[in-house]
Amino acid sequence: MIDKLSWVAIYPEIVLLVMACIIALVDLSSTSAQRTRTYILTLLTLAAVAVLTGLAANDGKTVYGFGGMVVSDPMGNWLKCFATVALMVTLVYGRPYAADRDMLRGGEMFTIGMFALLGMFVMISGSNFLLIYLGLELLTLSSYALVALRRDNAVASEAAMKYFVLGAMASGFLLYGLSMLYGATGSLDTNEVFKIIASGKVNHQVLVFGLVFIVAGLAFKVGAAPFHMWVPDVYQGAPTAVTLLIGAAPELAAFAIIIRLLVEGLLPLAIDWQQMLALLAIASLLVGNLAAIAQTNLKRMLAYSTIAQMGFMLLGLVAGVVNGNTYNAQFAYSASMFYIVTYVLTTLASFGIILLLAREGFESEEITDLAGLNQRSPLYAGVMAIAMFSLAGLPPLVGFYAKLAVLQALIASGQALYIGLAVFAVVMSLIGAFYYLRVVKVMYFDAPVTASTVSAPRDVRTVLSINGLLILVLGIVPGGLMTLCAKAIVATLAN
Amino acid sequence: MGLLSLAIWVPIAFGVALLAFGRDEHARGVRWVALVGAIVSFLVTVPLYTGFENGTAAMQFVEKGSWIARFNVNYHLGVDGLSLWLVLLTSFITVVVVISAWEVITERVNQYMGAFLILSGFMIGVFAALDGILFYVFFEATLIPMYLIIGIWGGPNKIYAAFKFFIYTLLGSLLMLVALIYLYNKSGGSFDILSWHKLPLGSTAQTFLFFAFFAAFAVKVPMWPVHTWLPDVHVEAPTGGSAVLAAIMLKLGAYGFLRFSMPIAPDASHEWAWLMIALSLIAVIYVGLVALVQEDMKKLVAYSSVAHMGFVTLGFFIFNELGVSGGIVQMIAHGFVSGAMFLGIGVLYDRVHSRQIADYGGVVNTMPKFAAFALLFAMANCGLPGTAGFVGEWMVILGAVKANFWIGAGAATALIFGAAYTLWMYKRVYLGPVGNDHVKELTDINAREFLMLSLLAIAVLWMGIHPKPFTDVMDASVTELLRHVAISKLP
Amino acid sequence: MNLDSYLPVLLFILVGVGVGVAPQVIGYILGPNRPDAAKNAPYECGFEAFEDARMKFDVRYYLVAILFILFDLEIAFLFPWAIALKEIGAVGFWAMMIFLAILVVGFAYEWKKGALDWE
Amino acid sequence: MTLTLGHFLSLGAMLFALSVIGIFLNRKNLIVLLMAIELMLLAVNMNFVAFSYYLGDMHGQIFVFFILTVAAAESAIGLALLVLLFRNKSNINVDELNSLKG
Amino acid sequence: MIDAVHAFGQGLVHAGWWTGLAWPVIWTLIKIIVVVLPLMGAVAYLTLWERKAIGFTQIRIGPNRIGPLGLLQPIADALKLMTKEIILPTVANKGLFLLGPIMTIMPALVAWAVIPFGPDVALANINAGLLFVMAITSLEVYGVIIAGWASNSKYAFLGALRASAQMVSYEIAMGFCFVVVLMVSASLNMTDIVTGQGKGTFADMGIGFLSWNWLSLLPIFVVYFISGLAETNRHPFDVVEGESEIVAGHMIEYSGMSFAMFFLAEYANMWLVSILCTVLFLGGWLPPFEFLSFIPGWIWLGAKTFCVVTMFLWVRSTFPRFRYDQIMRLGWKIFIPVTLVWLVVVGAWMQTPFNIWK
Repeated sequence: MIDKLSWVAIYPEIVLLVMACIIALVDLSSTSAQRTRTYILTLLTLAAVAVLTGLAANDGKTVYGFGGMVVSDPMGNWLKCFATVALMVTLVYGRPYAADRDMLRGGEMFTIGMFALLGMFVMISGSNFLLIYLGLELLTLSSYALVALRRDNAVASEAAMKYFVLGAMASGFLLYGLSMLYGATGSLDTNEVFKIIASGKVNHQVLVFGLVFIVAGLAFKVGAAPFHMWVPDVYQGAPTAVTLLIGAAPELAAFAIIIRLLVEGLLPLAIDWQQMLALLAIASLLVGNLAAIAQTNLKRMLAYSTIAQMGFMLLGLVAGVVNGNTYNAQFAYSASMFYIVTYVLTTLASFGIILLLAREGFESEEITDLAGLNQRSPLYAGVMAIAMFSLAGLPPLVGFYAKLAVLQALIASGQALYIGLAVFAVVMSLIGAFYYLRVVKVMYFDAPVTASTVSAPRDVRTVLSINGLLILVLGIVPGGLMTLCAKAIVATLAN
Repeated sequence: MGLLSLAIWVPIAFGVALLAFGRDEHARGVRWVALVGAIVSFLVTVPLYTGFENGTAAMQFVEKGSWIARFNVNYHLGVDGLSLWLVLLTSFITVVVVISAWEVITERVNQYMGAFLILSGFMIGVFAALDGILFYVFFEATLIPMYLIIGIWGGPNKIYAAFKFFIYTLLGSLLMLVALIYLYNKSGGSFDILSWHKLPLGSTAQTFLFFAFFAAFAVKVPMWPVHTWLPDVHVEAPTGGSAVLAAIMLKLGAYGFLRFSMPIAPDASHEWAWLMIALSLIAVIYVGLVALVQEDMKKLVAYSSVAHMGFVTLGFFIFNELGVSGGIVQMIAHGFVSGAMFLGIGVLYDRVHSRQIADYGGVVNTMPKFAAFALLFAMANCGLPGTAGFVGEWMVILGAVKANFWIGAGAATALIFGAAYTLWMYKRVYLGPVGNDHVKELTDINAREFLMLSLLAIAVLWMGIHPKPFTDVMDASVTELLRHVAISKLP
Repeated sequence: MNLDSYLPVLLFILVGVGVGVAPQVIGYILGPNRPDAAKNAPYECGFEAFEDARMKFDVRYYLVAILFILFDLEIAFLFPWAIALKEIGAVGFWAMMIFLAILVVGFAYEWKKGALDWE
Repeated sequence: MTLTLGHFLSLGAMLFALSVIGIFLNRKNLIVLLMAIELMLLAVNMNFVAFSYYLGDMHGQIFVFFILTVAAAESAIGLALLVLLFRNKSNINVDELNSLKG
Repeated sequence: MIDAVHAFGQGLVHAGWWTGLAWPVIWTLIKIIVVVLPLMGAVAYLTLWERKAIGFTQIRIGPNRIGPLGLLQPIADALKLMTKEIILPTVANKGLFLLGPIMTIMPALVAWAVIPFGPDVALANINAGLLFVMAITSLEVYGVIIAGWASNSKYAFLGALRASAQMVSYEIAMGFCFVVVLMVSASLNMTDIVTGQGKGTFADMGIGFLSWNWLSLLPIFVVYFISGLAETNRHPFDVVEGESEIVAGHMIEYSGMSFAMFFLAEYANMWLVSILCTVLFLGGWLPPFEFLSFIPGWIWLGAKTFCVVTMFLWVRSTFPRFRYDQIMRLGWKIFIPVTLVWLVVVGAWMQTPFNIWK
């Protein structure tokens, strides 16, 4: 029995778990305010994990382990690799911020961050409802704790509470849906469920009933309207470093469970969930873009922008199955994957700037706090501008190709309805351009409030520059990443 | 690396280098580097002309390599008669713009110069791209530097102008994006513009495509009634920005009609030609009238740009050789002339910090050399024979008369309005006694400005007296285009 | 479902409640009932109570409650494992050892963090 | 009367609905909110156990175990947040959670 | 004889509703009463025995006035409590205030439902017996908390908090003890647990008491016993009612029979913990030596339980009271690690060839 477990499928998880435990204990003896030792250990671990997952992904093999409980496939491994790197970047950006706010008194930010990553890993590799649920909970529970990391901050604790209540409710919805599916199919294994549903012996209504709850739960998790209520509050209320932590890497995992549940498990129900996702996407694009315009708080604005971006991402998932035919699926899903990966990259840059500008006791959360950034530091203004233009979907930045891929998938379906959706999305992204431009406007056109230059530790500066550059470089040569996503999705669909 | 790649990437490389390493502390060095960059970029484009083979409609200097394999997007460049001169025009105007900014811009010089160089590379990319996505990328990318140029160095109302510019043009081009993707799927997974030309399309699809492209290009040209952003933007933009905007950016739209709308949707183009012609005529006549009543020099020139671009689109959509070549010639001529007009206004603005016509009068007394240049450009603007402006307008009007007398007649009235508003402005600004103290204290243009204006003057005169090199280059391409457009693509 | 063997449990619960209620009723009947304000005031060593008794209290009680919930759940996992241990053999044993190792890490962590210290 | 799957599912659905109502209608006390969340998970457990029994498949009951664990962890975090919130704001009224808006 | 009574009752009425529903209920009620009444008696006399035992420790004779050797003392106490006024404090939550004692006594009694008094003598021989005990005794905390909260008095409130924190802390250690026992017995059924202890090398040799769990699981046995003390809030862990600090803890506002309920519950719980201790570790009704097996099982059970409960009293009269922080430290930092370690040891032991619990 033991030899059938295929430990190889979970090597990265094991490394992560063991090191997270070790680092948690090592950190106990640390007294430094900067937690340098914990920080370096964490980064080394994450680097090792990133390499492990990257190698596995490059291998391109699909390995099932633990009786089909976990799957290690290229899509999952790439997403894990990206999530790990995203977490590394987050920690690099977030450390000075956290140190200034006394959030590093314990090393929790690092260890809980690692546990959150572990949760993402489990979500990504789970091919069983139980595992997916556990991963999700590990991630969200870690997130709740992280949001409340500033114990003396009323706003943060309020945000954490809201996040908790709505997040827990979302889990409940998801679970209820899963229980219905379990009842209808008698299995918790996504591949099994797929086969059973495809055999057509199952009561369709029960499945759809369960599906509604699952989609609602997932929508909560990715923050798609009308289940988006928590996103602005949490983005705004959480300490910015944590906002980045929960706003970047977890999106990759959220995408992964959408694929695992809806595609790997419930593809035969695509007709049903595509409609639901389409509605979610429309609502998200509307709510996100329109509400973002009215915001003065940068974090809140980015939260609404996230909602809108998620809407766009969901559009890619809508077009996978056309008239029961899956020829478009690989294009559609890889478009969404590309979208989410590039979105994370861009989010890292934009929040990186906010973190950088937030000095001790000064949060730099208002959009006006960016005024004249170009005069104070052309480099950082440039990075932020690149991020904003990329989010707006302007070439030659990577955000454009993401939108392009999604639109392509929609239009390739040939359905008038989907082409209409594409036009709608385009119009909405025009509105989106408006508020992103406003940020650029404030940075470049307005006079600075203070003349002080922006200083940053060398690691932050280096990573931030690379981050900005990557948005640009991937915008000039997006082919590699696109191919990677396509291959990953093809491998996943082949199973 | 081919010539076209060099033409695109050399200015961009210089621009990026300036952004990365330039500091205001050594602004002098930055300027020189920018100038060297612009000149090198121009020199790189010259062999395009000398090596260009007239008499064929085929793409030349073609470069092709896979770019995004996933979508079968290629890095596909090439020029033909339609685009060759626009490439040269772009690199030429960039040199002039760099010179024009020499002492005027003192803050964030590296960003200013860098933005223009990068912008120049992008625009050349638009003219040279033979791949739909490549075209779109360059087309859209031009927005970013232009937005920043207007917003940072613009006038008092710059933010409004920058947003208006951006949002207007973005809206149009996003619809074009949908059209491009539609074509991609329709053509079985190709973004190759030349193969799209051959793609049979139903009439609904053509209409849809035509209007999607129309949304993008009409805004950019700009055609009436979506031209309203142009005066606002011109007024607020810095001199160099206005010059580039008028001289080149507007041509992106016009060029798009030639490269996309007409060959890809020929039937729809024919079907909706009446609309295009009507809008063009409105631009020519109505906007000409509007120009007449402007108090602001820049606004006046801006409206005159709209009117002149009306000629261009008019020429295109009457579907004969004279009209189309005339339109192209008009594009290039307008590039030189409008650039020169805006730079001239810039010269005055730098000294007096006003663009109101009423604030001037009798400038000729204090700035005789400058007034001479200004007179030349004004003449060119109203299409006096012997200047660049004449050739294109004359060809278009001839073409229009050939197609329909009344259209030609309508277009011809534009000559009268053009002469009226330009010369009236000239009279009010330059002639007569010295208007006020400001004017009295004016100093004549210095060597730099002289150089800048004379470069443009040479171009204007050369094109007016000897337009043959321009028309020779494009003849074969235009013929081929018209032949192609005449054939229905309906399945 | 066969729930027969649980019938006594149910009845016993009823009886248990009855045993709780009956003596109190008897006490009411047999005992005197002469309330007065001083007698019915909450006990406060003879002082007037000057604030509500539902006051803030030490957060460590919460901590204990939270720790209890977590550890009790571990026990819930251990129960079925313990019963099946003889059947599941070495694999089952090692699986639970991994689980316990993680539990011990958490335990050590909170110990070192001082969550278990009362004073 | 015999108990059928339908009975259990109805009970589960009722509990679930109750908890959702509890979450949305309760405007006073956060603790009630936490309890509603727990109830929600228990409703799901009811479903799983019932299905598991009627399908003759153990996986559902294993799932329940894990849900219970997660519920415990969740309530632990929820309580911790509650304490934190109370310390920062001195009350736990749902209506008072309004400093984040926009 | 029992079967005869059962058959007689069943034959009283010849109808389906009687044999199917009413009689089983009545029969069960009879059995319950057979358990509860002696239990109440035992509780009553435990109070007397406690006073006597403490008296003996302190070299005095304890209650001796009422009845011979003071044997009627508990009855007098009961009568006195019954005629005392039940005070309802004005600021208390009335409903909860009355619910408190009920919630305290109920679990203390209900847990007896699954206790086996002999090989086949248990009210409900359910498979999840031990789990049921754990579940039902956990409810004990509710009684305490409800009483403390409802009283709306500071002493009561603090006492309730202390009591519940202490009870839950030791419940974990106790739970781990149960787990270890389960590992070796492989059943939650209490009867199985007892019979399991009757097997083994020593049992085959006729000295069964060495096969009982107390020896092989000695650390667990000790931890269980001490946790039992703490669970029942007995000395030396009785800071809950700590007379000198918070007077009587959560019971302070209660009087008369309401107070008696808490009192009864406490002693019923002592019996419960003792009998569980006997069942889990001391072989239940099994005789210690083979040759003594002619003595009925219930006598053995009773004797062992009596010994354990006497240890409670002995501890009370011997040890000084713990400070609260010491109590918590003992529970969290000593008992839990100890039980965890022993759990691992036993688990590993069972994997080796030296496994004695096959």
